[in-house]
Amino acid sequence: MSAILIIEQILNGLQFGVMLFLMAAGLTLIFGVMGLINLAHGSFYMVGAFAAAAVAGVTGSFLLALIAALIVAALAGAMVEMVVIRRLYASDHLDQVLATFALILIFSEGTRWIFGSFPLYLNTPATLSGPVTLPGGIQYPLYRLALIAVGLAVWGGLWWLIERTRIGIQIRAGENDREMIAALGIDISRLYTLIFALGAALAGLAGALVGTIQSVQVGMGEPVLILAFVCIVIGGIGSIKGAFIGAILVGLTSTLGGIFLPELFKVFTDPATAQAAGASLASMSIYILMSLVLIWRPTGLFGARA
Amino acid sequence: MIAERWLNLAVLAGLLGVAVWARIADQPFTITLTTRAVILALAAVGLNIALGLGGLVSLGHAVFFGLGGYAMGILAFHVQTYTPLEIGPISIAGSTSMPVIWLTAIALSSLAALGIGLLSLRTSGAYFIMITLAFGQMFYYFAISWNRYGGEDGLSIYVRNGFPGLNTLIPFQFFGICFALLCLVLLIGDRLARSPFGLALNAARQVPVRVETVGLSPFRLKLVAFVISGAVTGLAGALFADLNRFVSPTMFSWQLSGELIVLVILGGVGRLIGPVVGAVLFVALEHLLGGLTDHWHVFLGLILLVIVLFARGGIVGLLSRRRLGDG
Amino acid sequence: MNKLLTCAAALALCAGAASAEIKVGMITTLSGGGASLGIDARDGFMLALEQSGRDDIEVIIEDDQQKPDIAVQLSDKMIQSERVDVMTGIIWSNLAMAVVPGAVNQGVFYLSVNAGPSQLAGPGCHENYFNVAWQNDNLHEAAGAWANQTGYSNSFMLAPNYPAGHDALTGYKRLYEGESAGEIFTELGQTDYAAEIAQIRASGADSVYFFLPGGMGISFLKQYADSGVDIPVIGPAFSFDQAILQAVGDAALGVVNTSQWSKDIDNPTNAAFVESFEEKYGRLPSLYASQGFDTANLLISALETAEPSDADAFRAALKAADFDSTRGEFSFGANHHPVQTIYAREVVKEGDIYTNKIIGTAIENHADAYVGECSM
Amino acid sequence: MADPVLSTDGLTKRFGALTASDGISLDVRPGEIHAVIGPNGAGKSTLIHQICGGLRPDHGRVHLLGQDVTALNTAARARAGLGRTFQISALAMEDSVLQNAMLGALGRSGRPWRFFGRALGDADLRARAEDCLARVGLADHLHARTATLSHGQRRQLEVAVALTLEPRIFIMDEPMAGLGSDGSAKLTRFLDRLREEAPILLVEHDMDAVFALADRVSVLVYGRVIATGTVAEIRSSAEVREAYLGEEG
Repeated sequence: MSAILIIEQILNGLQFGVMLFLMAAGLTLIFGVMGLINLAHGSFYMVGAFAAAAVAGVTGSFLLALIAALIVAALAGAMVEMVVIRRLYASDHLDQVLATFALILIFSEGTRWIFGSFPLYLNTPATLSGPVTLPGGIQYPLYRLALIAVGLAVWGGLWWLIERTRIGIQIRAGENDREMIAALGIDISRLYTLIFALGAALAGLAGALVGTIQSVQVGMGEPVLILAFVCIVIGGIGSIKGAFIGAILVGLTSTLGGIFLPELFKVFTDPATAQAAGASLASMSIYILMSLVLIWRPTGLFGARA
Repeated sequence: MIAERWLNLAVLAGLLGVAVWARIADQPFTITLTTRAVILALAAVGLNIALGLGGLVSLGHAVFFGLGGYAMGILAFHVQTYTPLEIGPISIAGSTSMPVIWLTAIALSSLAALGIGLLSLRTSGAYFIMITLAFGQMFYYFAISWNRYGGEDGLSIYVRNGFPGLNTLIPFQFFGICFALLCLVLLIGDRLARSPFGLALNAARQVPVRVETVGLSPFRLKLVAFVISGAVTGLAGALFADLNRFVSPTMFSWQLSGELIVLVILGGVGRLIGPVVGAVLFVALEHLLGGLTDHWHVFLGLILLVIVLFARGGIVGLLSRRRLGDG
Repeated sequence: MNKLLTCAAALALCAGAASAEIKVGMITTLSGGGASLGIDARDGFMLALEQSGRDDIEVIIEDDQQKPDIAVQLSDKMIQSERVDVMTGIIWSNLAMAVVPGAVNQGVFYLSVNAGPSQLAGPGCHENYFNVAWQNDNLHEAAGAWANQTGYSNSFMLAPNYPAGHDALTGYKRLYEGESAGEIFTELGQTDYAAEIAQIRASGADSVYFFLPGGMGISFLKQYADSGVDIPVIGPAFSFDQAILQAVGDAALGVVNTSQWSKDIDNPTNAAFVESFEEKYGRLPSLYASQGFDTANLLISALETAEPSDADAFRAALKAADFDSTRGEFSFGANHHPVQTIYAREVVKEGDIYTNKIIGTAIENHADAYVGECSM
Repeated sequence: MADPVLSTDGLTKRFGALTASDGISLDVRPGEIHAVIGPNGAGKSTLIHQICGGLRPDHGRVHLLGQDVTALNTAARARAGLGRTFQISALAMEDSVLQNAMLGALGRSGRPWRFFGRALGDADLRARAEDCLARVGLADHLHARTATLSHGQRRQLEVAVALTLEPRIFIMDEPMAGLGSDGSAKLTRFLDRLREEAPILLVEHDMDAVFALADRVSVLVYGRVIATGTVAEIRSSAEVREAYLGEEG
């Protein structure tokens, strides 16, 4: 196994990780500030992807598609917050799980109703398609590099937003003490709607970006949602830093596990068995990682002590 | 206002009535549907022991449902293919006897619940929900890649397993078995809720710190509840597999875990008969709404939302005003 | 609902439904990610019935949502409540394994439009089970044979980690004589193949064989084209039907795939089928549509000789396969699976439509590998 | 002098830079009420948590009836004889008054692993629970839902649950909090008699009650015991006065 291959796989893991981060960031913000478990976050991922595919289909413009994904997902998020989620802040986790599960059913089946069952497809814009040669002779798809860049930029932007702006102060205050922000004279319900819409927009962006190289279909959000949950649970629910570290860890574990576990198993057993067993273990690896982290630290790497 | 006891009996009598009517009217498929509702009810009654009594929001109960299913699948598969099941040095022929399969299902799912509970109960709240979900995914992916037993394809069992003295292939007789088990488990669940253990568990859900200061361990109480809960759901899984004569990894899927929670909430959490009402309603909706529109999930979602937002006690809560926890 | 749907799908049949003598239960996938396969198979089947002009056949169509437990439920309903004579329609092997053994053991005839798991071809074969499409390994075996003909000697192989995926690579290797540059089992439902493509790039292979049905194949092909790796790709026809090709677009051009049917197979039945299908549904038929069409014609040909109530005669009539197939010659082997010729096709662009063109014969009069294990 | 029922030896607990308990050593002797007073933030709750097992001290030991219980968890300490009441009622609000008291009796019996038979049908447990409820004056409310009780009644129930445990020592965290003057006076009379059953470590803000009840008083300021003595000694201590005046001035 060459160094080039290993570096390429690490890039792949990073790219997967930062896209997970876009999902995880919203989830963790929503949990940190509002104390809400949102199973329907994957629906915004799907909504963003469908919005992008629809707009790209009409206009042919990738940029417009991305903007549409952001706007439509944010609007969907704001609407869902105002109609449903707002009534759940005081409820226990069980009600939240159930209500957001119901939202998944509505979003998924509703999207199927509108767009039909067959997947839609987006094309990478011409300027970003094809491979580039990196230092060291590594050939890597330009679009995936762009995804890594976008992910890191969003991370930086979120950091700036939370550490350096007025809204950030309000968000941090909200994480520490809900009554405090009310006491500060902040319109709390507007803040909540804003945060929810922001989280939804990030999920929608991820859906559009990833949908471009994969496919846009009903149900695409749930597998990513579960992975994003794993990220924030590993990182500690409520922590943006934790979500980022968790996402990168999950991205790398998932990508590298799929490559190296079968190789590792070949040391012990015949190639066919090693392939199958390695692949099986690889698909379980991130859940095993999560369980280990939780057994070691029941509130995640950067989570507040219970 | 209806006394809850009468409501419980009415629901069970209704189920039995539908099956008897279908038997007389020669509508075997209606019996099969009713059986499906009974089995799902059993699984949800199991979940309700953890969820309603213990306050444990498990998004991984499909693990036990699936284990029960695979207990049936694997035991019957070895008989069907005339290959002995070898566990280390022990070699057994498998089994097509329902009681043996049930005991195996209960044993396996209890054991899994013990292991998962020991690890998961260290966490609480959102973390508990997520770690149970993660265990569910682990089993799901394991089952998918376990090619010995069909992997993603699952296992097909051609003939329904047998029960001494009955012909289980006759839909009504199989219904009878499932219905009797449901009644038995409901009876046990009722006794459990009122027992000393139930009293302590009920308190451990509400104020764990109080339970500690009277010298009891909330962790152990919840662990035992989780194991009992897993065992019942496992039994339901074995029956479900026998109903379909088929098991597959979808029995481990997180959607199934979610649906089990839906059944419990639809009927009313913590109520004895709640999960049964929920399951009946779910199967009825599936077939009535499903008959009207392919997009019935949208309406199921809306109904769920309304229940969560406006009818916290579920259907049973609406029908019976008795507060939880009295007597 | 589903009876209504049936009427919508085949107006001609509804008028005669009251006098229907033969009941056919079709369980197929009409919703979810795999819906396009079921819809094509259904449309092909209904087209043949309509063209036959028979009004004594009632078809009950139900959607299995690609879920085995739903399929079993529907099958119970069709056998117990509707009392169907013949069942058909299942696309996926795991659903077939859940439904078919139970159905045929209850005396129903089952005609498979697509799924052909090895168990049902080998030790689990049954006198009432007929497969009109293929045994699952057929196209993979043909791909291996084609790789030999083309002179490939170092293939990289890729399939999802589930039974059909394992069968695919086994099938490919059964006839392929070259070396293996690497084998990967990916996660089922995986959508990102960056890691696998990197391995392909580093492997030094001279060809890539992949079996990734449905959306998985689309994602793979698009990402493969974007990665700049230019090792030639072969696959079975599953990833190259009409619907998928339009989605993949340019990324699929030039890829070789193996299929027992193609719209340019030169015989009058096929030409008429392609034309009438396009006219009725406004799209090109896929191989699933051809399989549905052939299945219905097989059924009609048997009904002309015998009634299902006379099981032995009806079985013999089916076995004779006395109908004009879109594939030309058609006959069943001892295990009731087709013995057929499989072609190599290349993806081309005709106007704005991406489609397949036959470039050669991969394997002729090929029977499956399991026929010896069947005791019929 | 009799051996102390409970003693702490140099309990120290730090949260980051804050030293919440700073070498606290005190004891409770048979038959006495030992009150702990101190301004807000003095570390009274932290002390109780360490005694009852909710927090592990960084240094120091806790002894109960001569046994070192520092390594035991809350439940084990309860079984060893600690009976605690909470500052903010920790009761099963959905359950009846009787069920709450039965929970204590069940804990005392040490036999929760009975899955059949009605808990309320267990004559021994029920007799003990009803007896303790009667002693605190809740005999007429056995079947009331706890959530419907008044604040004062909840405090009574807190005490009743502790009574069912028949503890060797009571740890009471501000039992007077939120009671009116009537209620305080009643509870004061009750605790005065209770000390004959088991000694009481009483953490309390209500100075009238403390001065009426306590045999000894310890004053906690910034995590440290600055004085321990009789009520008279504490009243006249310049140091205590300074601490309180400094706090309040």
